[in-house]
Amino acid sequence: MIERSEAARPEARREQQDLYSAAAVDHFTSPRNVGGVEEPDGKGSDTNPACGDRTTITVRLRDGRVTEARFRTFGCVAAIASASVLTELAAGRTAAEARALGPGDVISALGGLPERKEGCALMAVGALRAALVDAQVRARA
Amino acid sequence: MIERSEAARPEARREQQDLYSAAAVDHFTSPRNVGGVEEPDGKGSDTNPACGDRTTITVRLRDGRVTEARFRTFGCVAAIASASVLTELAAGRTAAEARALGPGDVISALGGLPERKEGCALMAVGALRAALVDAQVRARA
Amino acid sequence: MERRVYLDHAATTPVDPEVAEAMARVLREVPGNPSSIYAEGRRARALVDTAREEVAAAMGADPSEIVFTSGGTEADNLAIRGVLKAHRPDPDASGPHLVISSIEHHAVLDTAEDLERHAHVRVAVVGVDGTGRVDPRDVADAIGEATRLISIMHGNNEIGTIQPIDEIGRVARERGVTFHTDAVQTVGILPFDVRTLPVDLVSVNAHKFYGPKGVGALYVRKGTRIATMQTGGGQEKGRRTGTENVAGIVGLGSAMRIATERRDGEAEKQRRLRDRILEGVRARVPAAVLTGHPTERLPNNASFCFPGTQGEALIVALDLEGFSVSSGSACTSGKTEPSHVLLAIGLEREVAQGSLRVTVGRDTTESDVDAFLAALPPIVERIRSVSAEPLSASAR
Amino acid sequence: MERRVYLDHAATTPVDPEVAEAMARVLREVPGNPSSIYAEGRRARALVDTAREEVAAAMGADPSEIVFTSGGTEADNLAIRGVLKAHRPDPDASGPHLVISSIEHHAVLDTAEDLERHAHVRVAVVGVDGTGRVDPRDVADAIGEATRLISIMHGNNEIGTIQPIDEIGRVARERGVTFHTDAVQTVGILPFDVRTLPVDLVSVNAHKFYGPKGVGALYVRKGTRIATMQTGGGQEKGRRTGTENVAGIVGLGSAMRIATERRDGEAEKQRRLRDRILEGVRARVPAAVLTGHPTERLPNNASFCFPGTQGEALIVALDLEGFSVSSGSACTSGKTEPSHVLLAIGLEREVAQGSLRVTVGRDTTESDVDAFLAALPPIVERIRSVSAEPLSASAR
Ligand SMILES: Cc1ncc(COP(=O)(O)O)c(C=O)c1O
Ligand SMILES: Cc1ncc(COP(=O)(O)O)c(C=O)c1O
Repeated sequence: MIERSEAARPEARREQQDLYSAAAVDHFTSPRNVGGVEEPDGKGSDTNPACGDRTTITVRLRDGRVTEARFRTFGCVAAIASASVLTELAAGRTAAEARALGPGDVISALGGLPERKEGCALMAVGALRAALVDAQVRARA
Repeated sequence: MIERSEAARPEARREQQDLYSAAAVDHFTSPRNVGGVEEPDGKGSDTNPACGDRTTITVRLRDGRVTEARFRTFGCVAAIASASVLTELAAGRTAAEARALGPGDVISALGGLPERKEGCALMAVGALRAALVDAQVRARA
Repeated sequence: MERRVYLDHAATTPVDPEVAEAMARVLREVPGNPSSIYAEGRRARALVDTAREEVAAAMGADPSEIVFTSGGTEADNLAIRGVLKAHRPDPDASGPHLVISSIEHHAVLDTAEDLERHAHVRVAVVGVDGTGRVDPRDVADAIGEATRLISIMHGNNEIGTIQPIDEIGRVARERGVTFHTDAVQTVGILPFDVRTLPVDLVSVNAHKFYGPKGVGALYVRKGTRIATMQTGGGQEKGRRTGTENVAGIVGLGSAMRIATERRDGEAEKQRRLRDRILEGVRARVPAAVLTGHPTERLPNNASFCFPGTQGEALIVALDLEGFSVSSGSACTSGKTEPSHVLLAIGLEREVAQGSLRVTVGRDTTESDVDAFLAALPPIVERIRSVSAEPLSASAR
Repeated sequence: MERRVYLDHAATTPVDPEVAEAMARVLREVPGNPSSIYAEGRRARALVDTAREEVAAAMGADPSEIVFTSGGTEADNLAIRGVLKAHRPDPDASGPHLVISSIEHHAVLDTAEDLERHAHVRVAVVGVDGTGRVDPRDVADAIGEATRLISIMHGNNEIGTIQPIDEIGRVARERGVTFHTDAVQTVGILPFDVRTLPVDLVSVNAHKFYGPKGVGALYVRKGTRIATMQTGGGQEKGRRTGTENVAGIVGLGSAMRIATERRDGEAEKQRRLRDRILEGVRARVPAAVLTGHPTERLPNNASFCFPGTQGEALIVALDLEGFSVSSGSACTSGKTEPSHVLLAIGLEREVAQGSLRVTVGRDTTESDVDAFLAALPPIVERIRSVSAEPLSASAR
C-alpha cells in the first residue's frame, strides 16, 4: 500500500534527483589534466569574485592548435569539473575554436550544472581565454 | 505497545480533563429553581459587563429566613450553574447569612469553575444580594 | 470516547489518513535538512519541492510563487506586514495605507490594528451589508493615493459569506494597488485559480482541508513586492526563513492534491447536507436567525443566532450530547465580546450572543445531520427558558 | 539508499521513533482544534498542555513561561523583535539598543540587521577571540543607556564554542538589561536550568534533539516585557497567535522529555566519539586547523579547516562515499561567502573556505567514526592537489 502510493507519487521520482550530473561527478572525482603544462605557451587565470574560487590553465600550442591544456582549481565541485572538462574540450581545437568555447559548451559537456553554478563554468572559460591570449601575446613578442 | 506508552504518559490523564465539573454540568443541564417567585419579597438583578450576561433572582422571606429563591439567567454555563446553585445555598438561611454568601461559596459548591469564569459566580451573588437589599427596603416601607 | 458527531470543520478538519501516513513516513524515514546538499538533504528538498508543485498546481500558480508558512495566521501576517514593509508607506500621501473589511479574521484585523499602533500605518475598514458582503464600490471609494494594500477575505469563517474577490481584485488592479485575500476557508474547498482571479497574495491553510495544523502557504504573484517578516538562514528564497517543516509541508502538499481531486464532489455533497441543516433548523426552531448570505456562502457552512440563548451554553449542551459545533461568542477563550463579524452584519449584541456555527465535512452523513437536528431544538428551548426576560433591558 | 553515515547532527537530527509514533498517533486520532471547548478540542488542548509541561520541566521553567513557535528562527525573531517592540527603543538615549555577538546564527544576525535598516534600532556587535569566545567585559562595555536587549548564543552551531552565558547574564542583570540566549544547540544536549542561569529568554528547537522540524519554543521569564510579532486569534496567551501545530508540539514535548532522560549519558558518549575524531584528524591530516574552543565546546562538535580545499568539494566527495557532513562555506545554498563565524575567529578567507563540520549523534558508532577517519585523508589530499597555488595570491 505504501509502496503503491510511493510509486504513484511524483516524489518517488524527485527523490532520486542528484545535485550534480554523473559527468560532473566523474570530472570532480577523476579530474582530467590536473597540474601545469611544462614550459607552457600560454598561462591564464580567472577568479570568481562571488566566492574567491580560482582556476589557472596552461596550454601548449602546435601549428595553431591546442595540443595540451592543464588546470589547477581552488574551488567547488562545479569549478573543478568545469575546468577539467574544458581542458578536454580545448585539446585538438585551433586557438580560435578554443577561444570560442563558452560556458554553455562547458555546461552541456557536463550534462548540466545546478542553479547558480553558471559562474563556475564561466571561470574555467575565463582562465582558458586568458591562457590563449597570453599565448598569442607571447607568440608575437 | 502504543497502549502501554499511553498509560505511562501524563497526557493519558490530561486527556480526560473536562471544562466543567460534574456539579456545574448538572446545574446547567438540570437547573434548580428556574423562574420567578410569585409575589416575591425581593427582586434583584446583576449583569456581567464583560459579556452582557444577566441574572435576576427573586426571593421569598419568612421570619427573616429565605424560604424560596428563583433565578433567570441569560448567559453561559457558568452563569446558569452559579445562579442555580446559589438559589439552593440561599434557601433556609437567614437574610444576613444569605447576604454573606460570596463567589467562593458558589465556586466551591460547584466543585470549581474554569479560569476566567469567576465573574459568573460574582454575578449570581450580586443578583441575590440585590434581591435581599430590595426585600429589606420593601419591608421598611 | 463515545461516538461523536463532529460538525466544526471550519475550525479544523481531521487529518486525511493518507496524509497522516505520508507525514509519518517522512518522520520515520527522512532525516535530512532540506538545506543540506548530501543525499539525506536532497531527499528532504525533493519532498518540499514536490509539495510546492502540488500546492501551486491546485491554484494554477507557478511553484516559485508559493511560500510555505506555519499556518494561515502567519500567511496573513506575512502578506500584510511584508507588503507594507516593502513599500515603506508614505506618511504624507493622502488616504489609508491599508484597506480591509470589517469581517476579516483576527489574523488580518489585529495585524492591521497592530500596524496602526506601532508602525504608523493608516487603516480603512470597509463595512459589509446584512449578509456580510463587501460592496466593491466601497473598496474603490476607500482607496487613496497612499494605499499600498487591500486585504479582503474570500470566504468568511464564521458566517460563510463569500466575497466578490474578482470584482474587488479588478478595482485593485485598476488603481494599481496590491490585493491580498485570505482564502483559508476556500482554497481546497472551492475552485481557486490565480490565472483568472486578479489577486496578488493568497493565504492558504492545510488544516482546513484535512492537512496538519501548523502549516500553510502564501501565494505571492511574480513581481509582487514583499519583504520578509522573519529573518534568518534564507530559506524560501529569503521570503520566509527557518528550517522547513518537512513533514508538515508534505502533509500540506498531499492534502491539497487530495482536496483538489475530491473538491467538486465534496462541495456538492456538503452543500446538500448543509441545506438539510438550514431547512431543518428553520422548520424546528422558527425563531432562529440565519447569519450570512443565503446563497453566496461556503458549501459547508450553516450558521445561526438563537435569540435568548448564549453561544457557550449551546456548545456545551450539544457537546454533552456528542455534537461538536462552535459559536462566534465562545466566552471561554477569553473573548467575552460577541464576534466582530456578527456585530458587523448589524445584529443586536444580545442576538449575536446566541450564535451557533455548524460546518459539515467529508465524513458527515445524513444521519449525523438528522441526529443534530433532533438534538438541537430541546436544547435551544431549555436554555431559552432559563434566560431572564429575553431581549428586554436589564432590570437593574 | 546505500548504508550511510550521518554526521551532521548540528544541522538536524532524525526523529526519535517514539516521537514519530506519538506524532503519528496525534495525526491519526486527535482531530480537534485546541481552542475549541468540546471534547475533541479539550483533548488537543490537553496534549499541548502536557508538552508545555515537558518542555518547562526540562529547563526548570514554569509551563506559563513557554511559548511555542515554528522553530528556532521564529524563537530568535520573537525574542528580539518582541522585546524591542515592547520597549519602543528610545532614539535619543546613548548607546546601542541591542547588543549581539559576531558569531550569532543568521536568525539573530539578520534580524539585528533588518531592525537596523527598518526600525531605527542601533546594534552593537561584540567580537570574539580566536576560539570563538565572547568576553563578558566586552558585553559590559557595549551596554549603553539605551540598551534594551542583549542576545548572545549559548553553543555555536558551526564551531561548537560555548559562551559564558552565566557571566554575560550577570552583567545583564547588573545593568538591568533583558538577556536572550539562542540555546538551540544546547537545550536537550547539555544541562540548562533557568532557575540558576540569569537568562530572560531562551530559544529552543525540536529538530536539534530528535524532534520534528518546524517547531520550537521560546522561554520567556515571568515579568519579561515582550510584544507579539504575529497577531491574530490570541493563542499562546497572545504572545504567538495561530492554530497550534498540535502534532509538532507533542513531538517537541516528547523529544524534550526523552532527550533529558538520555542527556548525560549521550553527552559523555558523544564527547568520546567527538574526541576520537579530533585526535584522528589531527594524526592523519596534520595541516588541519581546529576551529572553535579546545574544551569549551559542544560535546558532539568536531570542526576544522583544511587549507587548500573548499567546503562544498569536501562535502560532495564525502557524500559520494556515504558520509553526511557540512561546511561553513557551502556555496550551493546561495551563500558564496565563507561563514561569518569563521571570519570572526580571525581565519583568512581562503582557509575558511575549506571548513568542515562533523557532528555526531545518538546513533553514531565508533566504527562510523573510524570509517570517516579512513575516508577523509585521501579526499582532502585529492582536492588539495587539484587546487591552484593554494594560499598564494591570484595570478591574474
Ligand atoms: C479565514 C481564516 N483566516 C485565518 C485563519 C488562521 O489560521 P491559523 O489559526 O491556522 O493560523 C483561519 C483559521 O482559523 C481562518 O478561518
Ligand atoms: C544556533 C541556531 N540558532 C537558530 C537556528 C534556527 O533554527 P531553524 O532553522 O530550525 O529555524 C539554528 C538551526 O539551524 C541554530 O543552530
